Amino acid sequence: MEHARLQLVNKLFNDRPKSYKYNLFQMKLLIDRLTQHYNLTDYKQQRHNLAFVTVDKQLSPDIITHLRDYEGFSHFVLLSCVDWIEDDKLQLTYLLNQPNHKYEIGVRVLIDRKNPEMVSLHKMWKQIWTYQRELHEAFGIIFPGSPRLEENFVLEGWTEKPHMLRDFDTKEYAERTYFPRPGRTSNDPATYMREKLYPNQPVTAKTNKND
Amino acid sequence: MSDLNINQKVSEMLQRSEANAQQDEKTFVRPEDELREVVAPDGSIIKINPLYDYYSGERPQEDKPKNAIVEKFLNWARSESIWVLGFGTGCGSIEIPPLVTPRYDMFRFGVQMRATPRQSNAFIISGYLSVKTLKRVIRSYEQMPSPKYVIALGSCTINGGMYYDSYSTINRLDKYLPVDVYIAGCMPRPEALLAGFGELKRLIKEGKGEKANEYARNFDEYKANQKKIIKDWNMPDYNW
Amino acid sequence: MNIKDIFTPFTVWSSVLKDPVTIKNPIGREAAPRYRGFHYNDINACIGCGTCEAICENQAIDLVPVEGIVTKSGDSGLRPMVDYGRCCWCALCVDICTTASLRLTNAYTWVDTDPDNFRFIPGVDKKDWDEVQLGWRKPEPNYSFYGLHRQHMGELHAEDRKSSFIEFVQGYSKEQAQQEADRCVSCGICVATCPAHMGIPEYIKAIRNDDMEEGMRILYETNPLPEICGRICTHKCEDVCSIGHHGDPLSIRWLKRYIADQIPTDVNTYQDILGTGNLAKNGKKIAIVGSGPSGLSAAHYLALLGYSITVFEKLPAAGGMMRYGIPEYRLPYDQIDKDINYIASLGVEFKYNITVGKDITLDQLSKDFDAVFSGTGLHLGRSTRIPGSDNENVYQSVDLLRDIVTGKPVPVMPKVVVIGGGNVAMDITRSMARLQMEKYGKVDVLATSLEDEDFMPADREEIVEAREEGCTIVPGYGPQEVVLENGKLKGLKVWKCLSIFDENKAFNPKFDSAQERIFEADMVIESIGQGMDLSYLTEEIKSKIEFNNRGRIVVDADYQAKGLPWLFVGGDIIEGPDVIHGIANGHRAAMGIDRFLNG
Amino acid sequence: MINSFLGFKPDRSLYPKTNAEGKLEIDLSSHQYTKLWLGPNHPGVTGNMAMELTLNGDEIVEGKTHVGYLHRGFEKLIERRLFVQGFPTSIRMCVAEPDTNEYLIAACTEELSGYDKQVPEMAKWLRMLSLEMARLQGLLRGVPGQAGTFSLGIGVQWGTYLRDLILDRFEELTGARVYHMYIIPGGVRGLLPDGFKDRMEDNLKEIDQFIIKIRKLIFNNAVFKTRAVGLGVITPKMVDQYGIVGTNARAAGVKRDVRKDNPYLFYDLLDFDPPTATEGDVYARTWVRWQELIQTVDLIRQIMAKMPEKGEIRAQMPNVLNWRIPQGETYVKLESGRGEYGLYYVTDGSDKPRRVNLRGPSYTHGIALLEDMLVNTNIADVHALMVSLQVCPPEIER
Amino acid sequence: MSIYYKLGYTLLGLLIVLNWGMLMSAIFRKIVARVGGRYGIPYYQPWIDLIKNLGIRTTLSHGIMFYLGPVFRFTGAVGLFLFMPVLFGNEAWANFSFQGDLVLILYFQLFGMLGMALGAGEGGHPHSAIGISRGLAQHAAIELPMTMGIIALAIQYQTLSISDIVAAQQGSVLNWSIFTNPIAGVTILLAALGAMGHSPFNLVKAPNEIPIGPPTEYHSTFLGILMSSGAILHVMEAVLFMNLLFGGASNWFEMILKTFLIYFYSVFVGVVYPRFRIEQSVAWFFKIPLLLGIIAILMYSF
Repeated sequence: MEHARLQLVNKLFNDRPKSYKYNLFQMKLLIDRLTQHYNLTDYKQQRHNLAFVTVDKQLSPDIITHLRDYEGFSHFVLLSCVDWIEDDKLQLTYLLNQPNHKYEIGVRVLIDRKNPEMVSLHKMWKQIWTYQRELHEAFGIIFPGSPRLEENFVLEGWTEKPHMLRDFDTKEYAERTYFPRPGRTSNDPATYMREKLYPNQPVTAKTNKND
Repeated sequence: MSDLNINQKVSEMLQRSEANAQQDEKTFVRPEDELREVVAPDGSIIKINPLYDYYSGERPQEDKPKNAIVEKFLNWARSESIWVLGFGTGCGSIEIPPLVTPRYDMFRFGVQMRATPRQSNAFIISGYLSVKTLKRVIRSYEQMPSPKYVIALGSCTINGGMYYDSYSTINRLDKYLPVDVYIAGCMPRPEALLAGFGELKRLIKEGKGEKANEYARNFDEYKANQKKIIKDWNMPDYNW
Repeated sequence: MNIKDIFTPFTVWSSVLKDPVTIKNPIGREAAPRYRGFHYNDINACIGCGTCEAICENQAIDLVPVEGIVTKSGDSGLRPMVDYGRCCWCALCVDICTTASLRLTNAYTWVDTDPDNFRFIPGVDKKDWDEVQLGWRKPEPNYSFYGLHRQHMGELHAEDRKSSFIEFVQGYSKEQAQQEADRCVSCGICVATCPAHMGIPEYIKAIRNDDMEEGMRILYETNPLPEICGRICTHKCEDVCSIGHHGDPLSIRWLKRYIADQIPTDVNTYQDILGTGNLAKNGKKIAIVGSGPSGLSAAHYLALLGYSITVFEKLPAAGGMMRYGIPEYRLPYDQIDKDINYIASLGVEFKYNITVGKDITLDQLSKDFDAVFSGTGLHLGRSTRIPGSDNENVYQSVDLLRDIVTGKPVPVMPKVVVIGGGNVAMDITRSMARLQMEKYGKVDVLATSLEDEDFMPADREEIVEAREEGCTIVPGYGPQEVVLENGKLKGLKVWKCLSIFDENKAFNPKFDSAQERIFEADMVIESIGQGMDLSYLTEEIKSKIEFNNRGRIVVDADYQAKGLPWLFVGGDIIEGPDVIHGIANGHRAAMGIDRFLNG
Repeated sequence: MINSFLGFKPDRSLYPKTNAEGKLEIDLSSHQYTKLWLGPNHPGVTGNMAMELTLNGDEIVEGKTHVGYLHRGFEKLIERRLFVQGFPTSIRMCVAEPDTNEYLIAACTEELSGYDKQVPEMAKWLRMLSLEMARLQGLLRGVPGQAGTFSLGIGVQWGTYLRDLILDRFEELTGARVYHMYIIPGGVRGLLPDGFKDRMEDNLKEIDQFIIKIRKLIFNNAVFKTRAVGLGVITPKMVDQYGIVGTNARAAGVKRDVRKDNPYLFYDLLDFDPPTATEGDVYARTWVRWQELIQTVDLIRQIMAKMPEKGEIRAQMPNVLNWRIPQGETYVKLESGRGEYGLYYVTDGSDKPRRVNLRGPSYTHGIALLEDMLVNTNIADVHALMVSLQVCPPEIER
Repeated sequence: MSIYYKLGYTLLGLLIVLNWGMLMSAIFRKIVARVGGRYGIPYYQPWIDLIKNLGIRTTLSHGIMFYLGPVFRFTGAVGLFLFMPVLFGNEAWANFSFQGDLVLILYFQLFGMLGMALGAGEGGHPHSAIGISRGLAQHAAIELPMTMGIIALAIQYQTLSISDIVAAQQGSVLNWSIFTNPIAGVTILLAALGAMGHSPFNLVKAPNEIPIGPPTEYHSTFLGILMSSGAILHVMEAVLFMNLLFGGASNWFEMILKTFLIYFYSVFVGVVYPRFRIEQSVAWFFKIPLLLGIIAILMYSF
């Protein structure tokens, strides 16, 4: 029993590298081909079957169309957005899957956070308008021409700023709106112990008054 | 119909909608709920105000129990025949199917599921309520005939549960609806739910299942709370 | 559509004759043994550390005071209160519970009509499931949310270290320090236990963030002697460390040392980091008697507040017991200098070789200065006063240790017996071992203490390391007589000690004379505690201030002597003896002086 | 059927015209159309979702799905929680198979922090066991549930009972019935209890009998065939157009299974071949799921036979309260009962994630695909369609 | 027998039928529960439900027809009872049956449905409207083959009186119409599947699609009336088929047994099949039972 199990595990670790290498090789070829045509930055091989690249906003529809039509990335997995509030950017991630070689590529597009607008790809895949509708509600990104963009997606009568932006504080909003049950107080063990054990001592240290 | 009449109607409609707008500035009305005129097959024009034409305009009234002995008998019947509205409002509703299937079989205890609020007596709020659902829950609850009971499942209904800081879910159910029984758990097991039904039966038999009257009594307070968080209150106040 | 499709479905009717599979009495059916039901807390084991509160993603747990549970060292007196309007029964609180007191029973039925009832203190508020034993418990050690094992600190091998006075503990590398710091759960139980209330979780966090300058600033908020403290502190914090209940306590002392070690030995760097480059003076003058930890601490904080400080030290260098009482292998002199140089760089004036009471009187100081802080410490050895203890070969450990530092010739004999089980006894034991090694090439030192091994006041690792270095430690014996033969010291007669304290908790040891042993020795060193030398106080001063029944000066919370407003007293003569109490006293006295002078 | 039987062509004269933009011109006041809301208060709709239907007679001319009734803002909430705190929160994203969420959070955090190689072998087997058990309990509801949408309730009764037995096993293994919170970053939270395998085997034997019974009841049922065959056809061409995954794609003849394509855990050590069909209608989807039920039972047996008796269950990880993950992003996916289920995870070097985005199969199945499939179907078939696509609303709105 | 006695017997009979109907529905719900492996409701549950519904405090109406709907339905059920001989050979239990009551009975079957249609339409709920339109369509499809079968029997026995048809079947089991005229019998039995309101022909009340069809808006006392009229209807429809095909009943025990078995037949089928869509069920009725009905009529017409 134990022996058989060990054999299985050995088989796993002997066989797996083959597919790893195959995938890695295919991805390397792909990136080589892409770099001939387009300017890719921040290329990162996250896993043997997953890589991320950053592309220019203007070029991104071209690249995604190219990937779909010539590289076989026919399965659209995900459109997501990350708020890099420190850099004042929104990162759109288009994740595409190549069903034959079984690997994925994430195309990152950085757009301006103050004026978030992106070309709508709803004609390329039939489900994209859903993502775009959600991102419009959650991040306030405008996709001109995307169907039903202005319709409510998950929220109703929302009057605050888009809820997934980093500077929307959900806890503060919840406390302001939904009144948590009152009567709860907690104590920090360190301060509480000091107050109990040394009631007369000054709590904080004083430093130079001139500072 | 002359132009004068139409102008008059339009100005009336405008006045009405302005009056509505002044009542509550936050109210916004969906296109299909707006005042409109419909041409009937015979050519006459029918004026429709969907929000006020389709619903009753009466405040809810308290239905006080009248004859003590009769009421006691009826309470017994009510406790032994609890019809639950089949409205899965949250994740706790995943534990309802085990209850109506062989393992737990709540039919034995006189508890049955019902598809329409008009025929239901008990409302299971199965956990968290997003504001969007709360709006529907209020309507369903108000459509239920009195006496009616609310069973609240899990932490989320008591104090927000794990969604205490969510912008989308309410924290305390008792602010918006009167709750009869709370069951602790996230989510409560079917056994705990059955125990909750047991407790509800006991309450009804003791004549304490009168939360529907409490709702009617404190109607203004509940409505104020509900309106505070439901931003697009595009429904009438009374849904009976 | 074929005919089979019409008739096959009717086979389901075969189940109509079978018994239903329904559970007959579902209400209250017992859940699985590992089920995560309602909380129970063993309140006697709980220390109120609050890690459950920290890990709870729902903020379902509050720490609240509980009647009948007193706050004491290592127990905050708080207990978790659970809000079942928040809980999601994930049991992360159980998995991380440092004392394994919190658990979930497998009870799960709680129906109530009042939503406010779902808030309770497990273990305190009586619930039906308190007696239930099954349920989710803290898993076994190979699954832990924090590192259970302490990072081992590199140190010299016993054979190497016993032959010299070089510091044998090597300090943490960056990886080690960060991994050790990672184990901290930031509960803060240690903070109140530390006499100086150092911001321990904060500076450990600074290590995790690899921000040594921030760490340094946190250290200096409460402790101006981090290098020294990082080496020789008695680390009461580690004794109460919450993760020490299951696993090794955090090496808080070594982490403190790590921070201090990372900053270069350069007062300018220190001043840059701490922002003390140019301190404004307020023109008031303070005299500080004694440059021990309390004196230095007071000097530091007063200097920060702009006072002009003069420190009077009767010995040729500053540091007090830190320099003259602790052997170099534990606390190298350059590290003492590092801390003291920085304090000196703040404008503190040190006057060495001036004995207050002899070279200058306290009254004079009170006239020359606005206030006086006295931290003169315990520098008098205490004798056992057993027969023969007046022999010339019976020494006091304090004197010997001081002589080792000042470079005076120290008598070293082939067989040494040390009386005492405290840290000082271990210091002299191990110092003598090194001196013997130097002189004779072998170690023969024996230390004996009244207390049993488990109750010896010395730090655990001191005892272990002393043994590693070849010293013999015989706990549980009380010295009765120094055996003399022709006036020459032959050995020490001891009896087995049965109990140390009597019913009234007063010191009154009882011995069993039947279990008698004689330790052969050429030299006996007494190390049973030290006494204070208050001879510098004139009778006039003594009449104004008050003494308590242990002979210590009575002070208020600001360490201001009762009856003499200008005199502040701190250090070992008030509390201790250890370095961290001294530092704390000095700090608080400094604040007191500031309040006294500036209102 | 009546039309084909009597030889009539459907009368499309009353149908709305499409305008130049390809949208339907529906004038509600023309008395030709009815607006009907199915849900959210509707016992037939799985989860809590609404469908806004425009009807012409019994036939739907336009369908819109409305989600958000179960929206809790998980993705926002997880951004406020430590990595370890994220896992009890995240698993509630989908109540049908919560273990998949646990695994995804664990796998993402492990991969980004570099601990994925250190997860002990035993933990991986146990993860696989709990994932397959989750798939099994989902299928036990899903397969008879499809007949339940046509009001064949007996199969649902049996299936839910057997699912309850699996939940009992879950309870033993993980300590909870539905939200197991078992797969934790670094490993799992407990070993198999004593005698677990025997009890599991007993349950599996019962499920074996159930599988045969359900074939006789559902797949050899004349009325079920009448209803399900030819309903809601997915063609292979639609699979990529709509991003269809899982059993829905496999029933259309497109063999995609993450367990085979990108093996995770030890799935490449198991002997299985995902079932497929070619018709792509409701019947084929149910049939594929039924075969998957057989396969899952077999997989659980294989896992229990191949897993070691005991071992370490969790890697030594950093203190959960201080755990920081360097900046990075990843997408981890697995094959849930409903199809490819993935998590896009972005970290920024702090102790909390920067962005978490769940890509559930229902996101495309439940909105874009369902809305297009609703057109020209009968209202009686609406929620049969919805169930056959395995739409789980909480995973759409999260 | 004086009219007063007659009225007394009728009221008593109505009470028996009502209670038997409620008990029968409880028994069948328990049997179905057993197939699913559970216990199901207690036997007394329908009575408690009825009392509960009568004790509901809120009664709100959507208009006069909303009131009248349940009343019509109840009238239909009572009418079925009034003109149906429940027991054969007993004047007291023959109720008000007369020559030609067969036609009236067929009319009363439709009467309840029409009442519901009016009431449900007034209720204003789209589910009611959809349900009732489906119900009427399906009812028409059921009525056609059933009428064919009944006409075939009427032609066979040359009478429109139920009592006469029952009388003609006495003597031996083999005299029952189901054996003497099997094609008409099968036609009626297949149509009965639809009339009894079980799967696969219960799309009208489908809780999964249009919860729960016509009675969606009905509550409290209205629902109580609907429940009791449903109980009576179920028994009386079984009694009709018993009288037409299975030789009637000569005592209460026989009647209970036969109605139980007839009702069991529809449940037996209903448990194992899902439901048809409305156009599928209409097509089905127009296909098999209608053809059989035509054959049955043709057989006796020539």
